[in-house]
Amino acid sequence: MADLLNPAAWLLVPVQALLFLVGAPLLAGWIRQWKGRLQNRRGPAPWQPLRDLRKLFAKEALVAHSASTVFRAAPYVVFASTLLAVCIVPFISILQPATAIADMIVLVGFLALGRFFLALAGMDVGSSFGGMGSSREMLVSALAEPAMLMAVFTLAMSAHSTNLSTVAEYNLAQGLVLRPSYLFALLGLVLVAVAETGRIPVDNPATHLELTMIHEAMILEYSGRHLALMEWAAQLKLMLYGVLLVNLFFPWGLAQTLSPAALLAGLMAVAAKLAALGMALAVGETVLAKMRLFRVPLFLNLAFLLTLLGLLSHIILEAGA
Amino acid sequence: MNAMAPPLLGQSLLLLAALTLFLSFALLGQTRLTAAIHQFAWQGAMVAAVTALVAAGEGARHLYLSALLTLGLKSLLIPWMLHRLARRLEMEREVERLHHPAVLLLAGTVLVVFAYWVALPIERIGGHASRNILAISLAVVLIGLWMMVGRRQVVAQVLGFMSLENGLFLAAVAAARGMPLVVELGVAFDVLVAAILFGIFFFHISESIESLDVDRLNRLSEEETE
Amino acid sequence: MTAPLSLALGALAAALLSAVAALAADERPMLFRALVSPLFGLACALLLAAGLGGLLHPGVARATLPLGLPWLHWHLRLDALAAFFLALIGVVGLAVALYAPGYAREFEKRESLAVLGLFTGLFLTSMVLVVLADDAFAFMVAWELMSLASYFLVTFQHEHGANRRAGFLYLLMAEIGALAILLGFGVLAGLGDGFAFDAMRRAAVGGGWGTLAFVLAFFGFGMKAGLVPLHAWLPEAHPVAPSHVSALMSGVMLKVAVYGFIRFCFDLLGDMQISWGVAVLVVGAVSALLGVLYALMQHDLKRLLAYHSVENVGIIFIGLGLAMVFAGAGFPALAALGLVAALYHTINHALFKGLLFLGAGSVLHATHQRDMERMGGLLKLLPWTGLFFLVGCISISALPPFNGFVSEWLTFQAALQAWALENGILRSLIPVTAAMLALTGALAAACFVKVYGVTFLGQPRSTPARKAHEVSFGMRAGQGVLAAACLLLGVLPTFFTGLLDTVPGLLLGQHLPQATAGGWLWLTPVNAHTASYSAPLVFAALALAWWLAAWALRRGAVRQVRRCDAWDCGFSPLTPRMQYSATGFAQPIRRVFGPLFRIEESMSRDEEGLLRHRLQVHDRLWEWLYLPVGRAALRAGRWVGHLQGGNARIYLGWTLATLGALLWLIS
Amino acid sequence: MSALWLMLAAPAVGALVLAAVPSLPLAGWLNTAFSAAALAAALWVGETVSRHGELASTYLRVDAFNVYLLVLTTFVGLTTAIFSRPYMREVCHQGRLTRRRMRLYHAMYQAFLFTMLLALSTDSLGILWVAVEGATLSTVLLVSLYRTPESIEAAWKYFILCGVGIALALFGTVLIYAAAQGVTGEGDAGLSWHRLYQNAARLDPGVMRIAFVFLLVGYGTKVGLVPMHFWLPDAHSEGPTPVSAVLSGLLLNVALYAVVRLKMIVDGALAGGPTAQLAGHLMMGFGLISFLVAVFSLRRQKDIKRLFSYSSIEHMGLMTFALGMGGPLATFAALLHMLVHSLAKSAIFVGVGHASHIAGTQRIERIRGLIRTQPRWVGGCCWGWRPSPAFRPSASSPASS
Repeated sequence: MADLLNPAAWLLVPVQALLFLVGAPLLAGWIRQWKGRLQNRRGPAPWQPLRDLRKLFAKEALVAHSASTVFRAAPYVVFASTLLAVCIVPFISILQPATAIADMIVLVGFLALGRFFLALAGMDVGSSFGGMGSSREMLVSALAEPAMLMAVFTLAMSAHSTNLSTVAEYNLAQGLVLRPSYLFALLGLVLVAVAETGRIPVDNPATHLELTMIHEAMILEYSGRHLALMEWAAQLKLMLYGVLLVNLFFPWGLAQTLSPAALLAGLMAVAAKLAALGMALAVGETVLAKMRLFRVPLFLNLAFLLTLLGLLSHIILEAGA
Repeated sequence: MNAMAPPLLGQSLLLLAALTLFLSFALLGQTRLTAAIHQFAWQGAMVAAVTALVAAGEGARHLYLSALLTLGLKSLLIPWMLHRLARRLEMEREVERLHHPAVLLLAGTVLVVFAYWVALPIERIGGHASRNILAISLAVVLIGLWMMVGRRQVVAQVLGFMSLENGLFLAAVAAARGMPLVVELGVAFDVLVAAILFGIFFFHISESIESLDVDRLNRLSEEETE
Repeated sequence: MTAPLSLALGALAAALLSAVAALAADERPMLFRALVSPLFGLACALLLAAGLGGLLHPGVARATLPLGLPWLHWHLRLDALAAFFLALIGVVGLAVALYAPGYAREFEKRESLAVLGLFTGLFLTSMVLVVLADDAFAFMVAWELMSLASYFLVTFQHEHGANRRAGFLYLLMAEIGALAILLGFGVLAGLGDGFAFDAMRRAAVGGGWGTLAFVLAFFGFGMKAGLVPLHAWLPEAHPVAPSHVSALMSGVMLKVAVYGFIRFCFDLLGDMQISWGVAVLVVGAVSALLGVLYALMQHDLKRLLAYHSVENVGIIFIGLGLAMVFAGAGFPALAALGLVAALYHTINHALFKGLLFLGAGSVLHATHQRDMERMGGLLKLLPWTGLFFLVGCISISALPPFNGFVSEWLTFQAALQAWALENGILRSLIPVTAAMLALTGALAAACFVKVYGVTFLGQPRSTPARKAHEVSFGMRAGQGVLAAACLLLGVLPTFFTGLLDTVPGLLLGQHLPQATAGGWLWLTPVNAHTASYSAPLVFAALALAWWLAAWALRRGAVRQVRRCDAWDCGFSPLTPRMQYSATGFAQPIRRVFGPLFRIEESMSRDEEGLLRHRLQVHDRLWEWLYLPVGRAALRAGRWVGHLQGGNARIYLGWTLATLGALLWLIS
Repeated sequence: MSALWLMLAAPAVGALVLAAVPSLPLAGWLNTAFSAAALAAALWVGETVSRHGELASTYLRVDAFNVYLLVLTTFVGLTTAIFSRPYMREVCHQGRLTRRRMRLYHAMYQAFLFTMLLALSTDSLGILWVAVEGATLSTVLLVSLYRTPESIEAAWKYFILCGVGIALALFGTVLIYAAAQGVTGEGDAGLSWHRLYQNAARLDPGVMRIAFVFLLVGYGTKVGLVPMHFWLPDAHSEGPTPVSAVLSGLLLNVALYAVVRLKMIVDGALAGGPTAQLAGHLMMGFGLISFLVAVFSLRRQKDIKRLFSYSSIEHMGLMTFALGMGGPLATFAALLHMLVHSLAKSAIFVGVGHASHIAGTQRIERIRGLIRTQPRWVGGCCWGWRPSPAFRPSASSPASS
């Protein structure tokens, strides 16, 4: 915890948060644009989501008669917890003091907290769609969380730490070694990310056919700034998973000192990696079709299996590492 | 009784004891009621004779009294009562069908052997004679019990019980030259009362179930209460 | 250290007094509010003081009660472990004491307050005695008293046949468990010299006998703690008791069972064996998972909470199992971590389960409903209860920054140290149990989204739910205390881990190396490099982020919100019947985990031609374990019945046979 | 000494007097009075014993062990007598009994008390036997008092089984006497319990082993040890309730008392031998079997009096186990349990008689909701049910020590 006392490092935290806040809509827009291109249409500009957010913030908020305070508090809780989550991942620099405040497990906890209130909000209005969305969301998350933690454990057990920046540091120090455990963990985490962020093939962010929605069904009743917060939180979550994938498994380029140059380089590297990831995701969403809800468990079981394999192969093949 | 006792005495004792045993075998196999009662009376007489002999041999005065008690109770009073009952329940002619008489008797012999085997370790009391008599009395006891298990007719069961008591008396006399007088009297009293009660029960049973077959006494069964 | 003990004895006296005072409460309900409950509360306050005192100044105090047998008086002993559990009993009891008077009002007409007060007092007394007992004799007597008092509380409303059945099942299993514990103590006492715990400690039984004793104790205490597959009595018995008693039973009595297990295995038994730890670990994990799955299928509020007790006890035993494995493998520091995690979850579960049961009691009080399908929208009618219940839900779902999360985090940290073990099997087994724990946590979250969403959110589903009213101040205060405690333990974990640290110091002779090395702000169970968690900062940051968002929007263009109807796809407006029901909410999970349940589903048309859907989800363990055992007992009974066939000759035959057999035996 | 004679005289005289008294109400009162006299005398005895430590004559001997049983017996005798007066009057009014049988009942009740007290206070094994047999004979007619086929059948089985058992016990007694010949000499000394106890070491182990087997089977039949217990549920369930109460509350205790006394001698005789623990182990075995079988029968009983008679077997098994185990704690627990069980069980039978009287049936499922109508009775029964769990720890803790 040497860098705990480093004010510059602490200064990095809000900066990174801001970068996230801006970057998340951009990433979403980027993916949307690429999907458009792949579907032979000119997709919207990458900064379209930012425009949407601004518009939504300006609109008045409608709240159903039957909604209670939970409904109005939920967007803030969801947004706050997601924001905290993004504050504790090493984004552009490994020197990320906030990771000491909360480690990987707390990260999972933050996401769970957000989801908890999201689902409550879905049930609050008392329309059948919200309940349906909440029910499905909780199923998906319940199945995704163990897989997520298994992947986390694989990293944690090889780095002997659950501190994210420590893990990234460790992997960076290791250099590029082909580890079956990491391969499995990576694949598993990708699947989890897809499920958790409600992308195809688990959920379709673009759909508005009630019976197929998961995430959209929960926020169906939201409007105005509440909706904006919800959307923003969702985009943050998407980007968060992206950053986790790229920075934990491919930590190259992360700044190891606090010199402006290093930081800038780190930013560039991350941006490049995320862009690549975004394209890959767009491709995936184009070629795949959304699956039936009751095939999702199989999908997630596969994820769990992969991560478990990762853990076991770490323990058996790379024992003591 | 110790070795100084004249051999004749010991032999006659053994003879009587053996007769007692034989009689309980006869009882075990006997299906005709009146005959059974007679045999039982004879057994009582045998026991009384043994008692008297020991009394003579040992010069133990109080044994004469117990001999008299035995004679009076076991071979006169109780048989007489049984006869009266049998007549009043008109069942002198009654003959009980035994299912497997051979098994009954065979098991009896097994019991005798068993009794000897059990009595073997008993050393310190008196001489061999008394030990053998003890074994015989044990056999009589077991056979009496076996008779109660094997015979379904109430009177037969009572006879089994009584001959079991005969075995006890025999043991008391043979092994310990009789019990102290107070006990003797108490025992005799109890036996008497028991006999009377048996008499009462014959009537109750025969009027509650129109027969004296104990296998009919099975209202208080817990089978299939589920 | 003697001061805490005298405090505890005072608490005993107060509890007994309240029990006695209750006897007169039938005619004068006033007495119940004015004397019985205050005495109860006093007892609990004393217990809390005693417990904290004992934890702050670790040490051992002894006393002897002139009770029991003339030559075997009851020995009492207060050490760190006992102190911890006294504090636990105290804090939950305090809330219950605040809550009880208001709740008991509705019994005033129909039921006997005397019975309620008497047995509640006895219940408290017996639990304190169990914790304080220092010889097997006192322990068992107190244990039996505990079972019996709680039995009478379970059958308090004995008009309902269901309650009587539940009570019978409870008593039966409690007695069986007690017998097992007794035999366990018997083994220790037999190999040691006598029933005093000191003698057993000296004997330090290990090896085969130790394993036997462990198995017996694990069975007995596990049955009382409600571990799968011995949990069947729990979801029957806890819901039918009066709610504040359910809070005591679920929140405290199960913990007393945990106490017994810790005392037996960590203190009295000899050196730990890895295999024991593995057994505890696996059983704990299975209990946690099955518990939460069955809980998801319930729509009776209190029954659901009871099943969650099974789950949480499972989590506690996971922690204990880890501690035992590490202790057996010779890593006292890690064992201490596991133990602290388990203890932390113990107190946490006591707090939030107590809170939830009190909340359920308030709902029951307000709506006279236990079936969630008939509730809804209660948050508007019972704002305070709703708020406290929400706190309980977040805590039990192990979400930051509340207390449930801290203990699960510690448990995960302990599990993550598995790489230290040599044995590859263990190294792979422990993370898998950790994954089961994760699944459990996620499912618990799902379950409480269902509970809160169906009960407090949405629109009322029945008239009573529409007519509900907020409960009296005392009842709210009782819940408030526990809710505050939940937040406190969630935000200041370093302080409490520091307190708990004395327990492993007592049992394992090992403190957490540097749990609070980084100061009160940083919780670093192993070391700063491995993992760190700063709950206060997290809490602050969460508040800050919320405030920022709100503040930013406050300056936004449009302030006010407009109320309107919910989106109904343009058809007729939504009715409460259109809402998602609890059953519907759990349907996907029911379908995914189908094989674990015995599901009876049927559709039928009733006379008006309306479709009726009937769904019953049963605990498979009934048909796998309990029914066979029951049938076996029945067969044995029938066989015994055959003995009593009614034929005197056969009876005589038995006598003869016995005689012959015995003579044969001795010759 | 005179206290002792008085205590024995009270019921003896009572039996004779009540046999002569024709008037029913008077008989009821007399019955109570004589029982009360017996209790008073027993207390007096207790007081003297507590002062002198022991009270002995040629045939009688009261020490710390049996004095408390004496007081207990007379106490239960009194309480049951008090209950039986109105109860039997009620029964008589219902016309289930004739006056003659009521006379029989009262006389036999006193006679039974007399035999109990004699058995407890005597020092001679022979008289002990006579008394226990006398107890059987005096209660047989009480069991069949109603003259229903069931009651007659029950009485017959009771009579036959206990008769045989007792006869076997006599055989054992004879063997002991025989073994004692060379040691204590002939005559009453040979059966005097304390003489035998003093010289136990010099008795022939071989004989004593066989003797104990016969005695255990014999007196065990009256204790109700499985598999000699078959008479017990029948007799308890068919007889009039006061009789069930005294049978279960007193007779079983006395039989167990006899077994214990004999065990002490046999232990002395076998001490140091290869089978030193024989007696204890046999008792533990029988106790365990009885306990298990009783437990299994308990859960399928529909007749409430049968139920409680099985619970008597269960408790007796428990006590036998504990006594067989020996050791101060176990013995103390067993005696305590005996005390509580006698009081509770007689109370319960009284209560149950009351209940089945009200409900007009002995089937449990028809006896319902009594806690509403008869709270006091239910309270009594709850108290009666208590002992089994409460004392189980104390009774079986030393199992392994």
